[in-house]
Amino acid sequence: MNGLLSNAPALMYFDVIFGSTVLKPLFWMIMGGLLILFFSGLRLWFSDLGIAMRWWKWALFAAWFMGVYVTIAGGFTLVGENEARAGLYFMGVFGTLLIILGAGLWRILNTK
Amino acid sequence: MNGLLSNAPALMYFDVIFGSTVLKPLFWMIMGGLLILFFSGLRLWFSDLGIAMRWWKWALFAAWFMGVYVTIAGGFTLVGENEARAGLYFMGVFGTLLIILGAGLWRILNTK
Amino acid sequence: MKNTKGINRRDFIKKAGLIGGAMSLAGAGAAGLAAGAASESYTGWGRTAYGKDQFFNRKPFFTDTPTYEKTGAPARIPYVDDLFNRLRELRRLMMAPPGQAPAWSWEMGAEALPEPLKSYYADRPGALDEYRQALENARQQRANWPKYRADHLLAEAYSAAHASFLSGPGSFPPQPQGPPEESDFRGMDNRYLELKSPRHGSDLIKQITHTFGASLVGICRLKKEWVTQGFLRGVGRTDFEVPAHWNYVVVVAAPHEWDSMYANPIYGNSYDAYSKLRFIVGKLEVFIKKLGYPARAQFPPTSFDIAMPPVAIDAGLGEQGRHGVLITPELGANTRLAAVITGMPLEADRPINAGIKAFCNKCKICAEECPSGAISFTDKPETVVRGYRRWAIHQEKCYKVWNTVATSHARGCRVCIAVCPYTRKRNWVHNIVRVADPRDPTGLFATAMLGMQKTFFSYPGPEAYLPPPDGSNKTYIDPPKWLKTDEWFIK
Amino acid sequence: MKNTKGINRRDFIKKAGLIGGAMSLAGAGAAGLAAGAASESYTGWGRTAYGKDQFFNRKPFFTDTPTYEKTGAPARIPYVDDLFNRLRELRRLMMAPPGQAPAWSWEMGAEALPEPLKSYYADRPGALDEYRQALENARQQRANWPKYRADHLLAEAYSAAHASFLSGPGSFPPQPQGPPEESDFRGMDNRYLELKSPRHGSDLIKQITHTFGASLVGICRLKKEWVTQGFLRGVGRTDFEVPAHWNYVVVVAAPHEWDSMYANPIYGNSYDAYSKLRFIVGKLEVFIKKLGYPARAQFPPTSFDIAMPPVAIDAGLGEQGRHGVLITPELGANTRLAAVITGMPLEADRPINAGIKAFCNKCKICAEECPSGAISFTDKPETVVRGYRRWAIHQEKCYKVWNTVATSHARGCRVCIAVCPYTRKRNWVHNIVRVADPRDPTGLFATAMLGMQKTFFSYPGPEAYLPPPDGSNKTYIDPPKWLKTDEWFIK
Repeated sequence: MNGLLSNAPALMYFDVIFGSTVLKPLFWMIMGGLLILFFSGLRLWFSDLGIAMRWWKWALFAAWFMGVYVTIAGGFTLVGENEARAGLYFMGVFGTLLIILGAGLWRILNTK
Repeated sequence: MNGLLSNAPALMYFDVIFGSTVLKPLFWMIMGGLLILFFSGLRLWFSDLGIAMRWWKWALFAAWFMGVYVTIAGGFTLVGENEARAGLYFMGVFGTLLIILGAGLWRILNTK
Repeated sequence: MKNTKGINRRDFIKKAGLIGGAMSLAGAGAAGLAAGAASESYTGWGRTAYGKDQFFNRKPFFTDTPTYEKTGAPARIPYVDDLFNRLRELRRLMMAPPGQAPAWSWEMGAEALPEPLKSYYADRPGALDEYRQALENARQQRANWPKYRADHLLAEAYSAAHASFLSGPGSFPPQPQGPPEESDFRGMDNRYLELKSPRHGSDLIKQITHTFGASLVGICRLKKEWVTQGFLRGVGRTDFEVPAHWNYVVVVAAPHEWDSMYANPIYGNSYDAYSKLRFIVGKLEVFIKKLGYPARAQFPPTSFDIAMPPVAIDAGLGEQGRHGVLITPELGANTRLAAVITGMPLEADRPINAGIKAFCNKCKICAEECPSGAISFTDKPETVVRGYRRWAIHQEKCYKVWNTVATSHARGCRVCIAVCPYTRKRNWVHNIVRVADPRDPTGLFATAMLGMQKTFFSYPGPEAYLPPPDGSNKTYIDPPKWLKTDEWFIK
Repeated sequence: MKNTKGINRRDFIKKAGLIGGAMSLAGAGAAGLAAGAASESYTGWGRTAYGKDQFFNRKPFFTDTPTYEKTGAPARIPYVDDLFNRLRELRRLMMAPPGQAPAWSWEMGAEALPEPLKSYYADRPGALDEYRQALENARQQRANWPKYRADHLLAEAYSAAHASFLSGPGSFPPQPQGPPEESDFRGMDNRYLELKSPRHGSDLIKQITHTFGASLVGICRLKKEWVTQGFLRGVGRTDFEVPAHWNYVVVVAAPHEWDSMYANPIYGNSYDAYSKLRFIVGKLEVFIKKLGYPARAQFPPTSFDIAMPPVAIDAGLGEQGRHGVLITPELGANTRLAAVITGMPLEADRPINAGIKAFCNKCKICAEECPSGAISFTDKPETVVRGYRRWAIHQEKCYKVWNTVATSHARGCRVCIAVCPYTRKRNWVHNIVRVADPRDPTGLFATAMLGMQKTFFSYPGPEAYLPPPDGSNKTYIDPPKWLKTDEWFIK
């Protein structure tokens, strides 16, 4: 446990999960389950909102969501590396870009 | 890559996934998704087979399935550790036990 | 139509669910295979530098009564209690100066030995004969070596390479010169800053020692009875008082490389861990001296002024096993020790009782597999050594087998380390046991584990480790490919 | 009623799905935080022993034209091309035997120097003055040290500890004695078995060297032009032919500890990697000799008969950077080198071109941050050294800064290593870049990465690394807690 985490003792408890040979795989399994739960629910939301989803709309949305996912994971990875400034800039720049793209995507989803 | 795997070159390709910082988490996410898929389907199977599932039946079944899961994972862990004999015995003994328990469970599931 | 569609989807989910279940089982197997073989699971050869290999939570197992059992008045450890010191003395006595008769020879018998050897062997009938047999075995071993060399050339070269820096001008760390009151302070800087607290000192020293390569680090106060007597490194044969600045011991543990260790007695070697440990404590001595405190490194194979297993127990690293070797939760019996004695103010750790010694009472696998019969089979330790009841091996018997196995010279045996059920890598299966077993007050979990150990795992048996005709040059587990001579060389 | 139930369930899934999405985003952040800080990601201080740290797929980047650029007839490397050799010679000349005048003094000027120093400095006007300034700086540095000692006591002790085994009788590996035709064969066993093939030899040596602690291992044929001339270890000053048995070089790389390395110039030290490397190649020399082949270890800081970056390029480990240091895909510029020259039949690796040198043409971050101005800003390398066009730093300028930063003596600087964009740990973010960047033929990916590097990351600027008044004793990244003196000591 180095760098940032060794200087911020509270974060050392992360190691209870991510340093464990049992809990780390469990963590990722739950992460996978959560994604499925998310998309299952989303399907119903879209239908209730009267949005007609097509395969290409799902593909666009999944790509956009993966962008959000990777931006958050990547930003915090840099923070964990003791490059907090770079991590926040990374999330700021790509986060802004994704909000703009998200607005565009919303319009596209609402088309037939 | 040691022991058994260094003696069986084909198995070295395991490292492509499990030695990767990208693919290993992805693997576990997919594992979690597969479990949800499995249980979703199972729900429909039970209902089609006329089995009235209750929460405690689901709990019993989940415990039994976790037993199968851990037995396979544990057995192959020992195999990977170069203790092939111990791994096979482990799966043999606990596998047999789980088959017997599975038969009992099947009867329980078929009760009201 | 809507209904039809619903049923199709329903069927699809049903089938996909079954396939998913099967794939997830296959995946569980695949992941297990990978986890078992992962180099990340090789404790001490992986995550050491940041202290991650010391992952066992010792707190629930702190105890006020360390797991060695005190039964009388403690005494300091005589110099000749160490096998290698005895052998050195005997060799010296048997070596005749030119034109003179040697001071002692086998014909003169044990009674003709000077003290303290005379009393030592008088108290242990037969021990001297075992050593004589060991010398004979050594001759035989050298004669046998050409037969096995083609099989074990690599194991030999690997061991020689690890041992290389021990001899000649490359020896490190340097040996102390003169009394500790001089040598432990030599190269020391004046103290420039004071520690915030002894706890700060301990935390700092532990972190630094991990970056030097130590898998486990623990700290204890030095009890007088763990200090040797009759010989002091840097001074020679002498009766001495324990120096006033020998207050604390920083105890360091590192494992052997796992695959070669499991392939004992032939493929293992002591020097992978020994050289690493010398490197660590040599650096640590300098580090502490640079902070302004005296320090004195203690390192294998023989550069010790104190006994290691008891200080490691005091420092909370583990418990002593039936085979006499320290067993730690992380490394099992694959735990080799070194230390630095220091006057730096530190906070001592507490010893643990994690049920290891209690398990040894029942297990006996090491005794069953020991090719020399040096390990006791009794249900509880019966030997009393200087006021402590503890497991104690028959040192000469053990050494004799070193001279018997298919190596070029007495390189050790280490089968008891390899077969010990605690000697397990770091993966989820063994980690679950590490967490669950010491927390079970009934002992049923341990009994179940021991049952599985004895039924699922196979052992070659004690004779198999010896060369023919007595055995078949077996190793506990097959050696890794990279140490198999015939994988690389034309035989 | 059925319908109502359906809607409730529907609502439930809808809400659970939203919560799941939010939690999965939070989890992604948490996992990223952990991955960034994980010690498993500290290449070379983790999975090394089993070779897992050499994870870059070099195959797609094999090239017939190594990335050093040949522009004329190659020549052997003169002894005085090495800064430390020059300094040693100068010191020797300035040292007067008792009652005699020194052979040379500053007043006599560069023209009065004996060859080859005279020509060397004649070709490099000003270099000698820089060195004179460095000596003056050294005095100043020692005088400044009491001011900084309270801040950097630990960094100092840590460095001293790692360096400790270099001096005194503990030096390891032993230096060669006598000509290579004797010393490289000393301690060699008779060859007992023949290798199945040179490929078998290479695979074996690589695996063994990893278990000795090497993060990266590569093998090349030794080209004559990489051998020094004018001085031979074990012989002294001499013009010599390259010995017939110097056929192959096993090149070994290990990194500095990452957190202290990022905290250069004050908290880093060279000796963590150097001592590790000496340990590795010292053992490897013995291992090879035990197999029956001559071997000769090459190790830092100064025990080299060959130039390291070019042989490392030949062995496919990486490419040379603008700062003159080898950059490897795994370790970036945090790559320190050692080697064993041997007559053992091996299969050579192929050099790689993974776009590193091309990136250096554009990046210039190391030149911008270098506190000494020793690194070139030109768009392409312009220096031609013995027939090769390559980046070459101004050695005296660099050394001068070593004598300037807030350490007790010239312990090095290493800022160029720390700020290099290739100097990154092993986690998914950097691994994606490692895979994608060298496979992009357009170079757009590299341009985007460089843009992010320059906008998202902040650098203290070249002067900040110096003590006041010129700078503020900055380090590239803040040091880890365990090296911060005021975390542990009362100031």
